[in-house]
Amino acid sequence: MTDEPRTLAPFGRRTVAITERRELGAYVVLAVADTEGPLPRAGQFYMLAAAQRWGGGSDERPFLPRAFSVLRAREAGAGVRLEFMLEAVGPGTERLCELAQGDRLHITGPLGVGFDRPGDGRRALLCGGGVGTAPLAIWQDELLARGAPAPALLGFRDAAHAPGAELLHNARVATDDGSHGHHGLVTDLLAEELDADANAVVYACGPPPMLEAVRALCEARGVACRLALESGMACGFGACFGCVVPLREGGYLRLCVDGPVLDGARLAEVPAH
Amino acid sequence: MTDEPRTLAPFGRRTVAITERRELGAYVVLAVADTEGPLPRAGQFYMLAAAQRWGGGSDERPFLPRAFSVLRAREAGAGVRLEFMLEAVGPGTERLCELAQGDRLHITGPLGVGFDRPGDGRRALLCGGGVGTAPLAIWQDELLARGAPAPALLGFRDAAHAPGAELLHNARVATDDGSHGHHGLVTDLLAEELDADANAVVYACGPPPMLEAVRALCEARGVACRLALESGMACGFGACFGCVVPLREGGYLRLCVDGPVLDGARLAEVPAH
Amino acid sequence: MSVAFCGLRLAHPIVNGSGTFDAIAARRAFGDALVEHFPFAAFVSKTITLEPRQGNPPPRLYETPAGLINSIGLPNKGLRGYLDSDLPELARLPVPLITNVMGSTAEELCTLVEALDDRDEVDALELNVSCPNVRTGLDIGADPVELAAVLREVRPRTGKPLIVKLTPNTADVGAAAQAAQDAGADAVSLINTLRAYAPHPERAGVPWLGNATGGLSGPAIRAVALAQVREVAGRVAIPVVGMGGVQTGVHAARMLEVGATLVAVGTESFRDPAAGTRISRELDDLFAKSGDNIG
Amino acid sequence: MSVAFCGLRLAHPIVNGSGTFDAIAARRAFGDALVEHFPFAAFVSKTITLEPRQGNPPPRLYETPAGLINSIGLPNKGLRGYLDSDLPELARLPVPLITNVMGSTAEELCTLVEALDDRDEVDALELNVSCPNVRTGLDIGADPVELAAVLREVRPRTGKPLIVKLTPNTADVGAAAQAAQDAGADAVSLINTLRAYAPHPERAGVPWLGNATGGLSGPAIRAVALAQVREVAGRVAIPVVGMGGVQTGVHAARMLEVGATLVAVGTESFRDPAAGTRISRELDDLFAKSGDNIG
Ligand SMILES: Cc1cc2nc3c(=O)[nH]c(=O)nc-3n(C[C@H](O)[C@H](O)[C@H](O)COP(=O)(O)OP(=O)(O)OC[C@H]3O[C@@H](n4cnc5c(N)ncnc54)[C@H](O)[C@@H]3O)c2cc1C
Ligand SMILES: Cc1cc2nc3c(=O)[nH]c(=O)nc-3n(C[C@H](O)[C@H](O)[C@H](O)COP(=O)(O)OP(=O)(O)OC[C@H]3O[C@@H](n4cnc5c(N)ncnc54)[C@H](O)[C@@H]3O)c2cc1C
Ligand SMILES: Cc1cc2nc3c(=O)[nH]c(=O)nc-3n(C[C@H](O)[C@H](O)[C@H](O)COP(=O)(O)O)c2cc1C
Ligand SMILES: Cc1cc2nc3c(=O)[nH]c(=O)nc-3n(C[C@H](O)[C@H](O)[C@H](O)COP(=O)(O)O)c2cc1C
Ligand code: FES
Ligand code: FES
Repeated sequence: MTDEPRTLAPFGRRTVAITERRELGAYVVLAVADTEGPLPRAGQFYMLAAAQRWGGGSDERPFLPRAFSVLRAREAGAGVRLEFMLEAVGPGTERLCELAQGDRLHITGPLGVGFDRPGDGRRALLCGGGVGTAPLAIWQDELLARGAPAPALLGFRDAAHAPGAELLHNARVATDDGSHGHHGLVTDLLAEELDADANAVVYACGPPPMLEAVRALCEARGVACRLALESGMACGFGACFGCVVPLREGGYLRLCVDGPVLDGARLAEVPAH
Repeated sequence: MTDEPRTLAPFGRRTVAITERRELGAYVVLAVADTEGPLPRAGQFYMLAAAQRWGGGSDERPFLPRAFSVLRAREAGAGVRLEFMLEAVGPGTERLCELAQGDRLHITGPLGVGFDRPGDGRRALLCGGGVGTAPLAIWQDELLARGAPAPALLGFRDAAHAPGAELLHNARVATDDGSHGHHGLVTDLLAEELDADANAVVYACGPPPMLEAVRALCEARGVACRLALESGMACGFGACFGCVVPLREGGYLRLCVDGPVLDGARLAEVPAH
Repeated sequence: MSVAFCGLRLAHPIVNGSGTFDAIAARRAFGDALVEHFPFAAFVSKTITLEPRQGNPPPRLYETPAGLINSIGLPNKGLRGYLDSDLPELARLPVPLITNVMGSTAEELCTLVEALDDRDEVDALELNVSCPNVRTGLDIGADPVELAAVLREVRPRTGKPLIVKLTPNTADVGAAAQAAQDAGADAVSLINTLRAYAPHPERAGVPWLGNATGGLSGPAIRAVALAQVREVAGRVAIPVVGMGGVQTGVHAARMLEVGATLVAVGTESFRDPAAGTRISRELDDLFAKSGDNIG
Repeated sequence: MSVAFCGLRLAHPIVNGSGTFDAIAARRAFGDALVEHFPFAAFVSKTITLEPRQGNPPPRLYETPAGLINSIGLPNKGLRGYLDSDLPELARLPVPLITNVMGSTAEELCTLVEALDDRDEVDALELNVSCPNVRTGLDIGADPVELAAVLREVRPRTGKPLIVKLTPNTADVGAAAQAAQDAGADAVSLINTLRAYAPHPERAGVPWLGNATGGLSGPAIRAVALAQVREVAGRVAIPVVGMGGVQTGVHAARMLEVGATLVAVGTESFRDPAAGTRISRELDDLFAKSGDNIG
């Protein structure tokens, strides 16, 4: 595939400085100045590690770098400004979330293959939640810049997380606890949207149960979907064979080189981890 | 020995806050508020570790706590204010030196046995250098408070380290590079002092070659000396049998429970590490 | 959460690893508080040999990523010194006493075991079989056949519970455990330290440790310990004392889950002298919180 | 700092550990820069088996203190797939090619070795003998006698250099190395991963890995690797490829100092894809700085 949405990464890891850190409810957004890397495609990711004290957290971790979807990217100064959206869920994200402006990160990327355009006159429908909001933000930027509509549906746990919705334009929000927007699942909103107009490609990213619900809904309605999945990764560039996801046709695929964005039709189910 | 200079430690490690951090040339002085511990004796030490991110430094270390002589101690507020003098020489001391006021430390101590008083009408003569200055400071405080004279001779590498001498009152200083005080070894000064009045007990702490020179000088002149030694320690309370020092009479002694202050006469030589 | 172990009743499942806690020295540092708040449910002595040993020349310690290499070399006062001066002091501890012994021949071990069998203060014996065979240079415990032969001689010499501390430096720790059980061991304990080398941090080609090689312990080896404990617990019916890198109640729970009856804490006590108390409390909290569904 | 190894001349002593770098996938991620700045002085393929394998069910990875447990399960296209589709691509790399193979019987290994012997693209072969013997369940490589028997069958099938990758899960790695040398191996490599267990981080008593157990790599095992490499290098005359937790030029220098001729980098490439280049440069700097007295 020569025209798959994959921008090649410079070989090796490089060290960049954090230029901005801001909090958005429970989330942290880090911006870095990447002077050596290219503009990434929406849906691609980077492997990140703090340049200092990557280790010594709970259970003497982290040790390996962690994968993060690019939230936003633009040319800035001599290079590219990259943004990432983080939630502290363990020793790696905790360390990254405590970093401040001026601290340095090791980054490798952009990696993997991102979102492809809807085509065939279909509209894009963005659906996600939690930190899965990140790849949808850069994708919405690109769609809007092309003049394409890019309605977004986002689900969050509660009021502490709902501010994540500010990262997209005009997102319809659902919260599990009803504190913001629709009280319930984001797939309720997706079903409504597809009821109204099913000639769409759904672009989704979020926790596995949400992605599985999206996949099942799209399958049931014969709607195309592209899912940006997660899995545990050690390397991010196909070296370790650790990040595999089982395919409907049998066998496995390495999410870091053949994903993280997959055609939902290739999966029998979105794996739980 | 019931009247050895050993104050017992509360059992277990406790967590204290750093109340002050200041730099003194190449050294860092940390003060902590120890609300649960007693006043230590001069020459005793504590095992210290940062409560956060103790690990993840160079070579994925530190892991074990590190031993530090108490530099100064006094009752303050509800507990005791302890001061330590640090030089960054590896991953453990680097981490401790980067801590700021408000950061927390795990501490265990006071540990080991400290300096005993000169007795027999002899005067105390303090001699040391580098971070070996620390136990001499608290010892000088105690001697001076008792109205005893406590002249001090200190050796440092260079101008960056010489400010360590400010921790003692009226110290005569020698530097290896001649940038401050006597150009040469602190044992040159010690020989002068003993020439003038040999009815003394020498209290010494410093790098092994300096301590060995002090020991040999005192042995040659039949002057009593008390050496505060260092050795690699894992536990600090006699559990690991790792910190042993060979004795003149044969066999080993655990520096953490039987030292760190030893009668120089017990050693054939101060070990290199 | 009291536990039955080889006929003993322990207040909780946390004990110390042999050679990682000297109750007598700790009392010198911490005073009676050590006895009043003794961190372990039983006290395991360091390894006692027939003759006194001074141990290896220093340096004896080397810090590794999340671990520690030691080459202490089993310093101890020898059997006589232990019986005469240590045992009376250790008997004052508020917990059962397990004495760990090592010998390079079956005869030596028999002498040690018989002498300890005579003493009421001793509640159980642990055999450290990581002693190199003088002929092969390999640990006695590495060869199941040799291990069983030694145990068949030693076993009849005592009626006290006999724990065999297996060596982890072997192809098939399960077979060694099986051999120990077949030869009459009441329990097995593992893992001892992994054979390791510490290069001098500043000088090329020179070993750091006085004895050149040593044994690796701490969190670095926890995953290896869990695999071996799991393997052994799946193989034998006798109780297993699991150890290796345990730092928290969660780690202890993992050891119990893979089949250990007791959990020993070694290196973590160096970081936190009261680690045994903390870990047993954390374990209690886990059980309280989730019943059988440990955190 | 070029190095002679089994008749090959390598630009520097740093190669990759088998299964820890997929040059074909890396080229998809990094493009031609990967080939232009190839980080290793030789490329070692992942383990190839006679038949294709999908590998183990996920999760396949578990992070430990300063280490990684993997249970990848040797996914590969099988011999045919490797010869037909991978080998032509790998031949475009600017460095010699070492193909790593594994078989559960001597016959399987012979078939693999003969097929690779036919191919000019392959400069050397590495035998992964950490494959469990179907009868005993133990690694073939754990028993020196069994290892020698297999090698005596395989050795005559190729004139290319034959490296035996020893298993570290054994009582006496020196004896295994000796057996390999006696049976005609041109070199030995070690250490492979240590057998390890990864508990589920949230659910009690449940294994995390799809395959329950896996192998531990990374800095956590470096001290064990140094001990085994030192032991082996002291025992055999053939060259040794040392690996296990190497992250820096200093670590590589330590491996060379204890007797390795080449140093392989595995897990560190996951943290830094160009680690091989960095480490070989750091090694150069060390040599430049201190002659033989490596930093
Ligand atoms: C392509 C991709 C894109 C991603 N994008 C984002 C993003 O934009 N923002 C964001 O916040 N996150 C993102 N993630 C997820 C992020 O990578 C993880 O949250 C992060 O790796 C967690 O690391 P941690 O150390 O904080 O937590 P961990 O302790 O690693 O825990 C995270 C999960 O890993 C598992 N786990 C627990 N312990 C272990 C262990 N010892 N070894 C292995 N697994 C363990 C458990 O399932 C746990 O819930 C992305 C992941 C991928 C693959
Ligand atoms: C009783 C006592 C009192 C002390 N008081 C003070 C004090 O007041 N102020 C002060 O600054 N320091 C003091 N020290 C010394 C201090 O404990 C050490 O400087 C500290 O432990 C160094 O730790 P690190 O991680 O910074 O360096 P390390 O990396 O531990 O290096 C320090 C030294 O340890 C050795 N070493 C290197 N690598 C390793 C390794 N992997 N494992 C084991 N050893 C290694 C080398 O000899 C090296 O020079 C005292 C020590 C003792 C025993
Ligand atoms: C400093 C030190 C000394 C040890 N001494 C002994 C010993 O005398 N006898 C013994 O059987 N095991 C000894 N061990 C092994 C421990 O009992 C334990 O098996 C090992 O350290 C693994 O546990 P840990 O990771 O919790 O330390 C020693 C370990 C250390 C670190
Ligand atoms: C993810 C992963 C996959 C591996 N696959 C193989 C393999 O296919 N064949 C093999 O011989 N060794 C394999 N190994 C072992 C490595 O080659 C190496 O021996 C080991 O990881 C120790 O080196 P390190 O600590 O630098 O990683 C693998 C290791 C890892 C981490
Ligand atoms: S993360 Fe290593 S192969 Fe995908
Ligand atoms: S430091 Fe452990 S016995 Fe002294």
